[in-house]
Amino acid sequence: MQQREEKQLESALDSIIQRVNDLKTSIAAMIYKVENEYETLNWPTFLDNFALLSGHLTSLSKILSHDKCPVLRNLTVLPLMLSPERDEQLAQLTEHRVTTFAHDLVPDYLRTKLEPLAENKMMQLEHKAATVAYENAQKQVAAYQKVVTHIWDIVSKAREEWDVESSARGNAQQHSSVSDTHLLVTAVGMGKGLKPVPNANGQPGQPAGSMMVAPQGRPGSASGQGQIPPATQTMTMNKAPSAIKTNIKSATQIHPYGR
Amino acid sequence: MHDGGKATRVIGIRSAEQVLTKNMTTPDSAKDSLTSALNSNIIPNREYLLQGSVVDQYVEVLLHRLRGLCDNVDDGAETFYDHEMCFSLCMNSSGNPLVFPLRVRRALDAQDAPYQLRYIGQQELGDKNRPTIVRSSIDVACSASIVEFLQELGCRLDFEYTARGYMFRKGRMKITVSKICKCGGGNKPGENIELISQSYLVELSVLAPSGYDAIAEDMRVFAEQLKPLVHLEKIDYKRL
Amino acid sequence: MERDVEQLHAALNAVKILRSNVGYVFESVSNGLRADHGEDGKDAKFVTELQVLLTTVNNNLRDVENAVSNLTSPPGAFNLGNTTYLSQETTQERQALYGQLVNSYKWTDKIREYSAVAGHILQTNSISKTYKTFSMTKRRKTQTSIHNVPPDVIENHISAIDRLFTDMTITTSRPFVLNPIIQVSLGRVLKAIIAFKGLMIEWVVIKAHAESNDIWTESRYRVFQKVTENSHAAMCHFYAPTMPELGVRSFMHWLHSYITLFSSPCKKCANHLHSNLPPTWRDLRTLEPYHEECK
Amino acid sequence: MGVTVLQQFPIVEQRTGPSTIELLTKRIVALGATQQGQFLVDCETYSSVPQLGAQKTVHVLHNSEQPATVFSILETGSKTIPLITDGLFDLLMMKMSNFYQSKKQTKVESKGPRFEIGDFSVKLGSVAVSQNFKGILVEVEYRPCIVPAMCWDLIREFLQGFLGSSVSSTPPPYLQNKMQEVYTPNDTIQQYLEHFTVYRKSHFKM
Repeated sequence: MQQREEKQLESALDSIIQRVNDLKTSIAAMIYKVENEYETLNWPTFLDNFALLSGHLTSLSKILSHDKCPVLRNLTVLPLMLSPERDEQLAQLTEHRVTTFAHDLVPDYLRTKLEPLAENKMMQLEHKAATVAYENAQKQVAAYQKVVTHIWDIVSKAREEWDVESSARGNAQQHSSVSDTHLLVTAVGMGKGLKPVPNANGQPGQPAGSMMVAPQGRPGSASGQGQIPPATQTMTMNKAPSAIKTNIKSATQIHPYGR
Repeated sequence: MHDGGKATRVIGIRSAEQVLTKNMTTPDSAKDSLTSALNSNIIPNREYLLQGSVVDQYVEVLLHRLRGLCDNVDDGAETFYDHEMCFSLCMNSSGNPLVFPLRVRRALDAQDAPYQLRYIGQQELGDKNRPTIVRSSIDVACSASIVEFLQELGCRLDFEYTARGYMFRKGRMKITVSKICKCGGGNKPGENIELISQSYLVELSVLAPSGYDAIAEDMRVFAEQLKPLVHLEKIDYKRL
Repeated sequence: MERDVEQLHAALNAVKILRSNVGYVFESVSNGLRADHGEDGKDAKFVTELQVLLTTVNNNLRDVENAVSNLTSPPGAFNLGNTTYLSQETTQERQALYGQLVNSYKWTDKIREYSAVAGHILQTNSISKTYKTFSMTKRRKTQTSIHNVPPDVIENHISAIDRLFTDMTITTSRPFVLNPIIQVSLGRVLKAIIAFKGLMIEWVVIKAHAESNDIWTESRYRVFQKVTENSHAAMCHFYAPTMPELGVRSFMHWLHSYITLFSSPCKKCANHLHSNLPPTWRDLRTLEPYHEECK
Repeated sequence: MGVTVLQQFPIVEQRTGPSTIELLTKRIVALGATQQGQFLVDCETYSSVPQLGAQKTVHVLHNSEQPATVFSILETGSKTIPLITDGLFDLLMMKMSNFYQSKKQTKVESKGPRFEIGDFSVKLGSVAVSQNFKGILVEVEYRPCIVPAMCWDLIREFLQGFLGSSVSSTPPPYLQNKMQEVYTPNDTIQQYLEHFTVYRKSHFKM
């Protein structure tokens, strides 16, 4: 039982050390970058480094809060021996940051409480909180909550609007319709849908005319395309190779109203 | 395509006194000067064209954008209201039907503007690399007797319509946004107006002498700026 | 006064010469020895050059002193009256007032001078056209009424004239607020552009219908140039300060007779043309057409 | 644009065209005119091809006085329709060559010196039908006036003073119907066309 716990502790400590080392190297890399590449360093890569750091921090805190991690709080570190002499092994371990394990350094390094300054500050705040009356505190909390919900509302509203706008921008079809374009272009170009009702005296050379007339009113795109006027057929058939040079000739050959 | 009477108000008759007074040489015959103009390729007889449409409720957005993009920023868009009549001269010569299309356009909102006679040739779509339709076009300002003239010449009125809308200018480019209406019976436009679509026709065109293909690229770039409101494209209406 | 100014100018001139010559001295000193002093005895040459220059400066200085001693010192400070306080004005937009004040003073001064000259000339050459025969009180009254007439009165007169002839149409514009410029179309013959000053006709130009409405360019057709000349004569003839309305009315009557400018022959020679012009003169009383040479 | 009267000038037997022009030039210069360049009025005639049915004729005229303008006159037999266009109409007529063909040998032109004297402008044109000299047309324009009725007498007096008794005392037939109307450049063209038609007929008679 104890052995298992010990093993667990060991592995947990190993992984923690690994994470901390990762964190350390990435901090070092960042410091190096700031110091040496400050001329070429751009904001996005700097932010990327931050993201890396925060990733490491999250994974570290994950390990610490993991189930299998033994409750470190319950363990104590006991300095067995203090000596004012230089300890080579320690120096190597700490990259020459800590050379002696002496009585003046140990309390700082093995401290489990907050830093004295921070501790002071915390004390002050707690004291202040304790003195505030309950009703007052309640009021403040309510006001604070109100502000937060209000901002939340604003943000979500704006988001909704953006969503609608971007979706509206997404379908461009709303602004123009292909069938309308075709309708207008053929109307202006060939008079489709614009021709008067064929005159009764029926000029010779206009037999196709009556068939060309589109249905009255606004012809839907389906009917407009479904009905292939005979003249269009002949036109596409006659659509001569581009070798035709004179405009008159080519125009006459493909003109739908010819005989 | 929308060269309304208003769009190109060229008054045909100009006094020659200033031109001629100091010129002691025999004036060239008009034919000669036309031939030389043709040879030196300065007659704008090619039209580069892109077409598209915009649904009625978005036309204001488009106009707003055009106002920003085009040259006439300060005075806003110029409006026009034109009546276009499309004639054709047909005959059968030894089995071959010959058709010669002619269009007459006049400004209904500016009665003193000259009429505009127009011949539009065959469209050339070209391959994918060519950004616009190109077609030959001859624009002639003329007097109001043109309608009777054409009718007596043997032309037949194929169809007619009115176009009412806005015109913009951007360098050499002309952008028209117009509502196309069918003319009611009779020769009185303005009565029995019948809309043919719930969209505005949008056209981007340039008249240039042949060989000015660089302008087509400019037009493509400009058309790109109007997306996705309007998709200006090469449309072969003869295939539709 | 005149002499003072002259002397002042002379003194200023002397100072200017002095300054420029002193400039030469400094220039030469700062340049030091130059190549054109040559090799031999260059120091001596330089020194002589300096001496010459300094002598000129000395002479100039003497001139300046002479000129200054000739000057009479101004008798105390100028009395600017209340305008002195203007210089103490602190608000930004009013600081320019002093300059404007000086300008307007200059103008009034000039006007005074010119009107004195004009008054002198007019005194020696009396003109019958003026209203000398009228009594003093009447003159005062009419004098104000011809130049300074309320716009609606002018408007009434113009529209009355407009109604006078059917083939004469009048359009009015007022580019200079009170004083209208009217454009008279006389049938299809010509148009006249007439500028008024109050009820007095100030300027007339006759043009073809196709020409611009600009009042200062004359017609490019000789016939209208001639008619313009004649109408200036008529304008002076019909000038009646005491009865301005009648003057304008008679001028319009006379102008209306040009409706037959091209169609009626000369009363005297019975021809249409004389030196390629139709009869451009209309008799002031009978309104009969004459060639300029036949009248 | 003032009122213009076009007048045929008879050529006396012993004179040639150029010498007659010279004579007239001397006369007008003696009157005090200065030469202001040359002028040219030409006319080309297109006829419809038989397939289009009843024969129609389009006369296309240019006047150097209005160099950017093309005047066309369509004759259908019953109607005469004038059309005024800008210069590119010629290009359109070329395109229409399948329907309307020009008869080359009927090209008529009148060209010669142009003078100004006072407000008159005078043009002495020698008329040629397909390069053959046919006669002389004198054009007199009185520029300040726009209504023929008002200045006909005046122009007639000028013409008689300059051309002598060959000038009739009645206005040209074309103008007689339009005496009270405002004169337009098209009226000048119509007068030229009338004269050209006469010359052309005489050309084909020979």
